[in-house]
Amino acid sequence: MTGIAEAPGDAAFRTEIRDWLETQLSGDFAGLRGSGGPGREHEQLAERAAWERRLGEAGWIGIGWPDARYGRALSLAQQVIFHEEYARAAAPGRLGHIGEQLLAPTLLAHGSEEQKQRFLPGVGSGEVFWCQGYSEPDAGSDLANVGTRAVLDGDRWVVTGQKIWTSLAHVSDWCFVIARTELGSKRHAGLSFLLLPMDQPGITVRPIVQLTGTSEFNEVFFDGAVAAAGDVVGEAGNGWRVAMSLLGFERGVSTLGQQIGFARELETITERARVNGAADDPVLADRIVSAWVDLQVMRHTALRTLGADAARDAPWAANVSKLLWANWHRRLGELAMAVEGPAAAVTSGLPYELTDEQRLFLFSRADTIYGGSNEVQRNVLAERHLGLPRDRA
Amino acid sequence: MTGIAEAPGDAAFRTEIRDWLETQLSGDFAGLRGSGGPGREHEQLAERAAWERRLGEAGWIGIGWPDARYGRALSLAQQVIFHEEYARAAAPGRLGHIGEQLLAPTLLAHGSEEQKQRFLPGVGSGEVFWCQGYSEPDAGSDLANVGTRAVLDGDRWVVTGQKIWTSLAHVSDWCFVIARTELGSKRHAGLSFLLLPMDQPGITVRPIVQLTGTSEFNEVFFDGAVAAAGDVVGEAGNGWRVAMSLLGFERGVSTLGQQIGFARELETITERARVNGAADDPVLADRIVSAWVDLQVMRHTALRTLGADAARDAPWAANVSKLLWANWHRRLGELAMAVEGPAAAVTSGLPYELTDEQRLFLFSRADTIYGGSNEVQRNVLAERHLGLPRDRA
Amino acid sequence: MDLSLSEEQRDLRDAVRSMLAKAAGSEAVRAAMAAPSGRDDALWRQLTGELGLTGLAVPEELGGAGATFAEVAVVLEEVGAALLAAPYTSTVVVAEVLARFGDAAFLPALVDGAVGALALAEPGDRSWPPRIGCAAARGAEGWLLTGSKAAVPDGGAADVLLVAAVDDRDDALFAVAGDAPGLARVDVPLMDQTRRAADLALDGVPAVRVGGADAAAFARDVAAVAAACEAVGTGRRALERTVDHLRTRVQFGRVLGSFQALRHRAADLFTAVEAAASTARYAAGVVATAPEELPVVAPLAKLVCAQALSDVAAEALQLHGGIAITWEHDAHLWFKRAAHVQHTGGSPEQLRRLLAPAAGL
Amino acid sequence: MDLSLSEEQRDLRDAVRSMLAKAAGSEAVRAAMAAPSGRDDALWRQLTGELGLTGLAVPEELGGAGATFAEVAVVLEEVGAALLAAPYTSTVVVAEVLARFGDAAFLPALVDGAVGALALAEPGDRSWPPRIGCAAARGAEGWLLTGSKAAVPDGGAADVLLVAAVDDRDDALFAVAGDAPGLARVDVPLMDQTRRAADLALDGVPAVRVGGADAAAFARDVAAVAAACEAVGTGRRALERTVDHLRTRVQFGRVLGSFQALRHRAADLFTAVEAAASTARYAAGVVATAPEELPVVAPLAKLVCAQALSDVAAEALQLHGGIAITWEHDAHLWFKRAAHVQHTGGSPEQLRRLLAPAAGL
Repeated sequence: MTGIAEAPGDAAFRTEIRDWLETQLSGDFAGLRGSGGPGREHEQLAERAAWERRLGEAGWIGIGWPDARYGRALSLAQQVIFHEEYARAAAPGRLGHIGEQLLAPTLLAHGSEEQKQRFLPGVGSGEVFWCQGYSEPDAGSDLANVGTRAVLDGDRWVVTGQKIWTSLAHVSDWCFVIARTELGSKRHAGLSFLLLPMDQPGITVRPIVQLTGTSEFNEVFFDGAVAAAGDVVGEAGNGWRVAMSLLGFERGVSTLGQQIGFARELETITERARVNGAADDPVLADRIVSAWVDLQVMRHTALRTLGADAARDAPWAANVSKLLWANWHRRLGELAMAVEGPAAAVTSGLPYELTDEQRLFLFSRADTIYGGSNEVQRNVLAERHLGLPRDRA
Repeated sequence: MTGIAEAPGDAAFRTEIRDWLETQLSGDFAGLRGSGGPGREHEQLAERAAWERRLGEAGWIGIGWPDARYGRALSLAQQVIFHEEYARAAAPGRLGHIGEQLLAPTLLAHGSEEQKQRFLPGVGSGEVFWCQGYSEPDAGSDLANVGTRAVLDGDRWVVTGQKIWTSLAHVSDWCFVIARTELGSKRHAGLSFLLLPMDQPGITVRPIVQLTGTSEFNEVFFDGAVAAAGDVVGEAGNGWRVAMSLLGFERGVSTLGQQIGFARELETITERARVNGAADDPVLADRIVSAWVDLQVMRHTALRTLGADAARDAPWAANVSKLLWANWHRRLGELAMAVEGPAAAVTSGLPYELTDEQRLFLFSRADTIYGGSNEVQRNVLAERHLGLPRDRA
Repeated sequence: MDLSLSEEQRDLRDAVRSMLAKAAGSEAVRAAMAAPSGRDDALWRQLTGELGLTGLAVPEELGGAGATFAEVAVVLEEVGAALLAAPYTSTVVVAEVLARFGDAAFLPALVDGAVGALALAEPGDRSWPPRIGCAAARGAEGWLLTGSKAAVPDGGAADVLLVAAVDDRDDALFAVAGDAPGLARVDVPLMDQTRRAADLALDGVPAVRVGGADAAAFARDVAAVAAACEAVGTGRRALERTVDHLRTRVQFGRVLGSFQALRHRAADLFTAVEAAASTARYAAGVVATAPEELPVVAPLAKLVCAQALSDVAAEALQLHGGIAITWEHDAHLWFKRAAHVQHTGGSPEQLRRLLAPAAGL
Repeated sequence: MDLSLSEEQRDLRDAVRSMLAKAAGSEAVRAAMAAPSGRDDALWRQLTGELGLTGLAVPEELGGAGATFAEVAVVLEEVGAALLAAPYTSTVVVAEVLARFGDAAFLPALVDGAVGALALAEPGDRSWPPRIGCAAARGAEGWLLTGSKAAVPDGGAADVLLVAAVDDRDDALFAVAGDAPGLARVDVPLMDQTRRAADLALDGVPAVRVGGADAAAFARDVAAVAAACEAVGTGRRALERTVDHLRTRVQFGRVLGSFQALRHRAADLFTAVEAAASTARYAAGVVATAPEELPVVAPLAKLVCAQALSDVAAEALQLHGGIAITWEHDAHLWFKRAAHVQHTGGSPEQLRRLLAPAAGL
């Protein structure tokens, strides 16, 4: 039982995508299975770019975009099936997901016809990659604390400032940026949502070395960087609303696919525990079962939030899901280390070649910080869904 | 190793108190072993009052009072020994401890010579019992929110208001009360520390039925209750300082004795687990060992806070100790139920005769609320000992 | 299976909720707790014969409403929220088992106010699944049961008891009439006074065989799912009441809810309750549509929902402060209910061990 | 035994702290991490020969300061706080064992800058206490050891290795010179780069017998106590730095520390660290005054202090936010240290099982 209502034809659709992935990932792209997941975003970039183009050619990008001129407007069930099969096949981490899942829905909701025509085909063909310029070094979780400024100078915006935690900035062609376009404006007012080409002298990308010793995120410096005057989405000054609607797109159909990836991670750890004797420790075995139990609960919660009446039944879905999966994944990293036992302290080799378990353990710490920290999720739940007062500033 | 430095003579002192307790609790008071502990404060009141007089006769009350005219000014080590032996003998819960450990140190620090002479002998002889009127129904953890008023009318204070969570009010002869004696004063200002006889028409005691179905605490209603004009400790208007210094007396030497009681509770549960098979569940066994481990840690922490340089080394002692023991005892109640298994759901009999495990489980919930809730302890630690800002009102 | 509540299910929920708000508020619960029967008989007649809530998932031809256990689950959450002191849960579990396995003889009565009870655990046994020692023997006119059962929920008042016993081959499930000869019942006093239970002594009690080990397992699993749904309702209500307290209670000159430490704890509890609710709802759906998943999903749901309720009930006491320690406040009722659910029907450790093979161990 | 720090102990602490603040700050730690030896040789000479910190508890007649392990514990906390990349902990453990059991031959060198290491665990063994397979045989001129040891802390640089091996009767402890024939050492790369470890292969290595099973157990226990003291230091420093961050970092227009949810978490961590510190201090006192308590107190201290450090280090990452995930910030060094301590020298589960008899099980 998949748990989400399927229509006639969905089974055939599942077979189609499964067969296609099996063919591709046994052929030209056989080396890409398992590549590029969290903590491995730096791997095999050229091959993964080629993979994006292959996805685009085959029509697998934009399957959920509601406008049939650009995407395929498939049903929710079929989108879920795609993500499930993609995860099941261990197909590579997507280089194009920011364009496909964040930028495109934003343009479809707020962009001009000209913007849609200009930008969506490149995203859909897997040829143009986007990155996201939201967070700033001084802001932390406070997204409205935007210091990056953009000044209209004739037919172009001139952008100055700094963004941080920008995934994939070094491989992206374009960046969407929230910048302050009204001088002296504060907080949510006076912001605009701008589109900038990355390949220009005013933009410098500096990778952030993480606790793993690898780089997944970047700092992006804007020093007189330029966007065309027309490359503002929505209206100038209306950027906060555009940016926030985008955050809403981040959740949703990919959740069940993500959970298949989680299940694979847990299976690997469980298998390892059986082999190395950790599972003979009844207290560790109890923890392994707990992890499995909590994963089932996350799946049931995801199914509920994809139901027909979910908007009424589970308006808190995004916040609850984020808290659940981030905490679960972080605990999984701790469990992976416990299963390794004393071997958990030893890496695979010099200079600093981490084991899979160590990479999971370290990298999963970011899960509860980025994309809305645990603290932000709890604030939102308390204030918006429980009706408790806001903290007094 | 007791862990706290003992002097020559301390071993003999330990033998003396141990022998005395053994004699008493095998003789007239044999029925009092284990009586009157937390959750059993309502038991055997007449016998326990007699026991207090016996303690007084033998000179075991006020052993730590620093003024040798009233108490015995014994060393810290000897006070600890007394409390340890008292707990080890399962001697009954004290009816006189509020007078001995709270009122008397307050009088010794802030009282007039006349007050000391009038009140301390009755406490020391075990004949006069005291209760404490601090908390009020609308105040919760906010002790400074005092609504009880006292107005000076000639040679007497007339007191109106309500106190709550007053232990032993129904058996007490006197009550010390914080009341607002300056009209219109706010918070900590304008309060006085008054001494009232309980046997007067203006005072009504109403027991609070607790979740156990028994009564440990009371509401005390003051409706034109009277205190002599001179029965204010410190000065009128200075009650907050007097009251707060009293809170400091609550901690200290009795901690190691309390932990002996805890150890006995844990031993009973562990023994029960061995007998009923719960200990064969390795996950439950792991929890039992955890409880034992945490009890050792509490003991080491208590020893540290009784050290010679504790004031510098552990100024946070009262708050850390309260958090540790309250949370530990609450978890012990949960563990007791888990060890019982399905039998945990069934009481000993009608109308509502709880088992020891159920009483512990239910009554220990109060531990993290009364005497400075967990939340208050955390606030104090954060603000006073970590230097973090106060919450903005 | 759509796990979001449909409009019809929301209507059902709202109707039951408003009815119980009127008829089964805190005072009514306390009156029922004090009554020897442990229930309000008039309310029980209203819930059953009048509204047909015990027959929701019973086929229409047997007098029921022909809905599914998913709709029963909606009612169970409300029953749990109200801490309804009535044998609703036991009765719908028995009805579901009989609708699937039994001959239909008992069902019309159960729809119409008769009480059902499921008797699994036996005295002195703390294992889970329980070891069945009760013996079923073939007599001249049918099966006869001999043995004993411990703390059977609603066993004292039950008109129909489903009893797990060992027949000549394996565990099996039998139906026994409440007034059957050879059956002795003794009420057992519970810490959770909103519940009733009885020890059973069976001495050659005539019984009808409902099914084999699969029926006994199905009954155990449906009972676990029902307990899970009920626990979700109690937990959600306890949290709502706690949040109300945080919104209104003033301390240190401000409402408690303005303290972020308390807000964050409430948010974590909300997450736990709604996640557990999703699992309970999935499990209820499985009863109707995919019973082959029950051996995994039922203990999973019981485990998760009992834990969520325990967490909420414990924090409800702490966040309410001193008032929660008094008999008058409902917090101790939630707390005792939580302990009851947690410690009966398999401990968390036992349920996880039961799930170990599903988890790959 | 007085567990509050005396004035002399506070002076010692302050002196070591200010010295390490100058010589072993974050940049120095990172330089040592990158160095093949894993340490700053000049600093090591200063700590040992110059200041005599490895000889604190060594008798004066052997060149030490004649204090006790309680004073070593004071230094260990500071060493842990600084994440000092140097073989201090290994060396003082070896010195303590030799002072108690050994002939005194090696001690003057250890006071003067030689490095000690304790070799217990063997490849592929995840049990605790570790199973000893290494064999000790009597040769013509004394004992010869054969076998292998896994990830011996500071084993690569050690001048004196204490090696647990089985002699003709039981587990025993032997001393081996770092340059002994037949000893091969291979560096093992660690996730915690402030530490160094080596695998040992022993092929008929000449050795001096230090003592029997009691010496091996004493060595294991002192190592556990030392690890506990060091972990307390790291945890306390990580918490101090986190509290500093909360006091100064502004978000949403206010300092983070003004959010009560964060303050309460800091208070709980403070409680955990100081409680663990009490146990570490008690254990250090026991080394000197009541070694018969060590078999219980040592695993207890390691268990409790490793857990406190793990809790603090995990929350330090979360409370620092994004910056803590970067290589430049020290948060990941605390976190990796915590994992190292937690997963070596016995897992929490193993240590609790070891303590079960003491707990009455």
